[in-house]
Amino acid sequence: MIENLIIYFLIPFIKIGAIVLILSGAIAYLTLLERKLIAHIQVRLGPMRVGWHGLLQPIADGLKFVLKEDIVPSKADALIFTLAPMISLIPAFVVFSVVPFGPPGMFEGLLRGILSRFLESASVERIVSNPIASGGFVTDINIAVLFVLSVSSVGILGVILGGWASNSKYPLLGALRSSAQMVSYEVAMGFAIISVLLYAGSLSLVEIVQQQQAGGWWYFFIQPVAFFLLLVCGMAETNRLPFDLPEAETELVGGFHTEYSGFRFSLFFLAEYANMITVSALAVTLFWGGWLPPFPNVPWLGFLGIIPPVAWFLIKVFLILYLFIWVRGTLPRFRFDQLMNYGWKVFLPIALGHVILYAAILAI
Amino acid sequence: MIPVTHYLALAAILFVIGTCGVILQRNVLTMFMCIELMLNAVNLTFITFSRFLNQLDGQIFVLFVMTVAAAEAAVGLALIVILSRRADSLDVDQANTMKW
Amino acid sequence: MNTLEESTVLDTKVLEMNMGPQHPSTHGVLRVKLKLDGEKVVDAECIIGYLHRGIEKISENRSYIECVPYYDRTDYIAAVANVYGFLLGVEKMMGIEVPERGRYIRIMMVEFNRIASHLLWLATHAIDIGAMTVFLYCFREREEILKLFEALFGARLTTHAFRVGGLWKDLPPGFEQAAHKFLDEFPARVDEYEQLLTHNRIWLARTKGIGVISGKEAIQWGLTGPPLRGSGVDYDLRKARPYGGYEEFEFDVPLGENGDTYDRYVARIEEMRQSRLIIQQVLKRLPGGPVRGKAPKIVKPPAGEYYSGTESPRGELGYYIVSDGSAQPFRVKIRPPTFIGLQALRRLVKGHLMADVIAIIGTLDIVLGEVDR
Amino acid sequence: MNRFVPQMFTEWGTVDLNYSALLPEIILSLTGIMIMLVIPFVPTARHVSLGYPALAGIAVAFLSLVATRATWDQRGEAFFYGMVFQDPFALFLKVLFLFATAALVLIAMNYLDQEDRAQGEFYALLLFATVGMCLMAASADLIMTFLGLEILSISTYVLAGLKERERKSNESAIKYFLLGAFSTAFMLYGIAFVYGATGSTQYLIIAKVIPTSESEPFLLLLALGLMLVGFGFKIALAPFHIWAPDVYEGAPLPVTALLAVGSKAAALVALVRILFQALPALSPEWQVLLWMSAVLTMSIGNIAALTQTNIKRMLAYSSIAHAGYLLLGLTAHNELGTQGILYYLVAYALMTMGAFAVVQIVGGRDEQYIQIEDYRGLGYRHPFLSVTLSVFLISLAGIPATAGFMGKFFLFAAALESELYGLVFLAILASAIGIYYYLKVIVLMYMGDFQEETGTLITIPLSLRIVIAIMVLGTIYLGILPGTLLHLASEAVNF
Amino acid sequence: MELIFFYILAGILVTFSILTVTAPNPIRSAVYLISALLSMAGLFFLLEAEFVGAVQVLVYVGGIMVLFLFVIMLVNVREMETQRRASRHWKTAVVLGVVLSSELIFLVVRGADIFSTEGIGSNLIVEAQTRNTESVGSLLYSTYLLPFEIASILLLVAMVGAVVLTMKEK
Repeated sequence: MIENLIIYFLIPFIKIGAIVLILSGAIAYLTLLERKLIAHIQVRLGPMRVGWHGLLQPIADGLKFVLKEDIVPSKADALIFTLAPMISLIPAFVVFSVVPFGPPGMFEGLLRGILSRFLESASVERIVSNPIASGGFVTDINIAVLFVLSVSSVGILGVILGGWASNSKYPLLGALRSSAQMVSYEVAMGFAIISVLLYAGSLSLVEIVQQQQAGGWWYFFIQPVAFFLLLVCGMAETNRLPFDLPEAETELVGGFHTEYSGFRFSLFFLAEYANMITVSALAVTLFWGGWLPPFPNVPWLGFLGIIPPVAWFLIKVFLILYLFIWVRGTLPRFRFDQLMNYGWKVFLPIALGHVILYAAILAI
Repeated sequence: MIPVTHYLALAAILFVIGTCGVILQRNVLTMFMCIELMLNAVNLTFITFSRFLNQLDGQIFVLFVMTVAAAEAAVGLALIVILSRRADSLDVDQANTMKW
Repeated sequence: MNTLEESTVLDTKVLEMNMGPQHPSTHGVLRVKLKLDGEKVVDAECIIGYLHRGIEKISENRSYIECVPYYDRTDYIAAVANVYGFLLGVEKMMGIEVPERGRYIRIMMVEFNRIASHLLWLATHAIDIGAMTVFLYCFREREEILKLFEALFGARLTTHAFRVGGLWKDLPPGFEQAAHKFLDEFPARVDEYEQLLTHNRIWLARTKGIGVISGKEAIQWGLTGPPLRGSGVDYDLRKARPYGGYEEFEFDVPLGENGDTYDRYVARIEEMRQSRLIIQQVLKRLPGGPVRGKAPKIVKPPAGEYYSGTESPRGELGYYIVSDGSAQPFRVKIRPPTFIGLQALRRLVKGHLMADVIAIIGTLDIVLGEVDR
Repeated sequence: MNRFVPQMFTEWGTVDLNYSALLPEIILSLTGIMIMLVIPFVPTARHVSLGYPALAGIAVAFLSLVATRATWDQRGEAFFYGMVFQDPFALFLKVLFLFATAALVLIAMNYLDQEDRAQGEFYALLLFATVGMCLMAASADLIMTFLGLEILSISTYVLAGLKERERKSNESAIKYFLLGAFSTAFMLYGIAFVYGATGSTQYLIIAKVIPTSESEPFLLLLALGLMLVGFGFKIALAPFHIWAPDVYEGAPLPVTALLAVGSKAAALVALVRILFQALPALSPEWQVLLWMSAVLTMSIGNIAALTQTNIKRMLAYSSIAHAGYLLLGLTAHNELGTQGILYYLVAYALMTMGAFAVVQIVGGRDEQYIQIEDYRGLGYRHPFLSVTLSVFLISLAGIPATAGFMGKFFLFAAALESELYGLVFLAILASAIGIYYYLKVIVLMYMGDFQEETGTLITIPLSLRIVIAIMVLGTIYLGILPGTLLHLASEAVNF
Repeated sequence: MELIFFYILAGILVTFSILTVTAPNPIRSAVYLISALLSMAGLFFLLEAEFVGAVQVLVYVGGIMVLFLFVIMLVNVREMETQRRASRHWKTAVVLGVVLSSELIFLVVRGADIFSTEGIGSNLIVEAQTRNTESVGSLLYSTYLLPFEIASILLLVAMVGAVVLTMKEK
């Protein structure tokens, strides 16, 4: 009984708490990273005043958001207006419950060390051998990929509802754009993921990584096209330049969050960056071998194992995030119809052809 | 184990709520949403039976029902869009150019 | 580019939308009333006057010399060029000769101003279309020019650059070196912008075929400057009706072919390069001597009417000055190039998408201070 | 690398993928897809002529049926893991549907030409609707019936709304759609209970399982009721018929013909299969329900038709009434009844389609001449149209020497065989009322005082002229010499 | 434990369904319906149909309801917010609803007795439910191969239909 309690309640709660805390911090510093990087791309310094090289800037920003006046436009639909930011933020966090940060059994030693002080060794072993307790993830479900896709599709609703509830024309246009855009790109993204699933033969993210380990190759080397598709569609799904049409500040002022301010705005803001991290984590897990070092089975690269798995994972996520920011510093924005054209007439056919090609290769 | 009747009763309640909604509501969009609710009640019934018959066919059914629901949504919403272009109202009672 | 038909597939009623007067991309307080069919623009109406200060009327109650600073404030982006046009007119009326050094320095500063103005245009145009980085790169170069302005005029934006008969004072020491340094670095910088934009597929998709206007129609709408030349009409006052000594310098007038946003963009980029060439020629041939000719303390032109047209960065800037022989102008009518150009906006945006409205406003390079006066 | 090989690859050896059972569906689908692919390359003025490839596709589908005729006798055996039948019943109906669609395509060509509409998709959707009908006729599983019905319904929802310029069309499409989706939900709920009660959705298995369960079949009764509601909507049986007149009136005429003939027939035969093949054990229950519905349907249809001034609406009510007659065959639940249904369906298709074809031609652009009054003096203006329309109306009224009479005769006979005297009496009464409004039109055409030329000059394309002529001949032929068709039908009824 | 979950989910489901039906404007209805659909997915998980549950969220919430919201915004519902609701009918509706549901529940509960006998359908027992997705997949590609193909035609028809309907006159 107590073992089950520990396995299914205590440890997951600790992990969830840790992820929420770490993720919030990561998001906060992702914004700083973005500001600094873009600033340096644009030959300026970025935030410098708060803390050393602006290191405390995110905290100051957070405080500012929280302390600002909470404004609900008088003609807005107050209930939905309030709900929308939460609808978009919560799924962004929920997704992380299935993302494997590290291999199963990652916390084995740690758990054993702590628990052996309180429990007898048999039950300690029972707990430790359970992957949910000792793995580097909150949970490992056998439909994890579908779970990620479906939960993140809920997040779209927040954007749409927020745009509608503001009762203002720019947000409405932003919401219209985002609903069309996100649905369109989700299709191509799904196909990009399917071609990975063909190889992995599982919907569990942990197992997909393990398959890459067994194969000795990251799927990136087998299916680079699918990776880029996922990345591009991910940019579209997270409203990043060059696909940031729902919020295109120079056209729609602020798009769906034009009427939002203060705390509610910060929720949208957090959600956007959380989604960025989600997409990066998904791309890393599916294509870059998750927690694996490069070429995990090549013996003379064994020294790479010195770096712990979690660090590998985080490094790779960071690299992809860096790419996101870099693109933002470089490219102009698409127009709406061009965006849809690309989605339906370029990415979708490529993704479809890709799936068919790889399915054919597999069948032979 | 939850008795099968619980699920079936729940589905029945949902189905009736949906039916009442279609009869009660006058807005085409809301009526359509009530129909979606009814379809979901059907899905729940299928899944329940599938679970208690211990076979997966019911789940396959649900997938087909979802397919059909999506197809109907696409066509139905297209019809609603063109109706709203012509008429200013989506109230079915005002859609009465023809007598019975 | 024929994607507009498809984008109109799912639209319903006409949505009326106010763009501005407070909007990030209307470059000031322009207000455009858009009628949207989905995202497609059915009609657009410009509403102007939010920045009207009555500068023309004020001029009637000021002496000619007192008028000059006001013209800094019509087109504040190209203040030097604006003052230049007015002073050319006054000097012509009075028959005042400007010494050669003064003339050369004036042309140099006006061309610097042209570069600065085009840089600002490029910066905002790029950020309108979503390219953030070019914005700051352009400001980096513009900063150098503004520093030169500060050195010579003592001010950066509203410079009150010139005086009747020439300049207030000669170039400060070190100015020429600084100018040379800037001019040497400048081409590489322009290449950098072009690297980011000219061959960028997204940029091409956003600018090619957008806001197309034929040369004939451009003339009919009274467009001048880059918008006209982008449509392939070779009309530059510096060549067509040379003034102030422009005939002494060699430069090309860049022309576009299709008259779309992209061509206007290319024309302006090329114009910056040509301006640099002019300045280099000026610096090379800069004669000695005074910078200011003989001019009376009180300017009292003889009664009569005079029109002075110059090529400002934005197009033909005209001052129509009527004198009744007193120290104050009887009437000054300004022909601001973008006030005339803005009327073509409705024609240009019709049938395009909302995002293109931003690009087209950008490509017209309007300055509301000038439009409203 | 761990390659994921789905089980299906290993199991494919044993699959009974009998594609000959689906040949017409496959050919029609491919034709529809091809038509849509070529639409962008066809100039708008020539969209009408896209009907020819559609006709060609139908012809090929028909030929494929003829070629594989020998294989269509596998009674009581379902293919594709028990999803479709390849029996004479399906063959009979598929041929009927193909001919009906061919006629519809011709009517549609005339319609698109008259209305000057560039909508090549019209034909593609017609073909898809036919695919749906054929699937319903051959289906051996509730899920196939459901999917076929949905293909049919969705195509018709779209077709009904295609006159987007006209508000009437929009409204009728919306009404049809909402009620259609509503009834779909009922039908699905019914299917769910069938599944729950029997653990399967295949007709043959259901029929096998039902007698074995001892307790009272509450779930099945519930399922039966819900499914009858669903099908009632689709067939427009009273009291679920209210949508029909509006939709028939508002929809473009070829679509009205499709709804009146195709949808109705397909839903009816699907119901025949479900009731006779899957749920024969429950026949006492559904016979009662159908009895009541038949009476209601016949009387409401005929009585409401009396007061109509719009010929489309009148034909709509008349088609409701005819659905009532068809129910007689169902209620009878004997071999003669099924034969009668098949026979009557052919007759009904001929005369209704013919009548709608004439109405389409007379109606002209934007359906200006659609009131019954507009037919005043048509006999003098256009003898061909009026003679043919008279034949169709006489047949619809059930006057002897026409197909309509023979069809009714067989249906009534079947009902008498099952000792449904009351029902037959009411049916005869209802058809007697019917004669009045059919004859009213004929009287108006010939005996109405001939006024000045009101209608524009009517031109009939040769192809349509031939089709109408064939229909007239068919109507008369079936009325006088019913033997051949009856023989075919009697072969078809053995499931 | 399971029962508690069931009652929570059922409670949410029924509440939001009623709200869907009675909401003053379509967008509220849509929001409530989304909540109802999500809790429905929860019930699916409870019934060990996790694949269908995930697809339910993906298709209904991520697809169909987004489409609904899109159309609601497109036809600009706010202008119609003041439209009357058919309040005169609501008492009848409640009565009807209660009667119908009790009838249905009675029939269903009586009918569901058969499950105690455990005889039906045992001929079709499928392998263990642990690999739900895989089992659903192989069933879909074997027994239900034909319906699966037919469904693709259905979707094609729907897609063509939606495009044809909303396309403006050429």
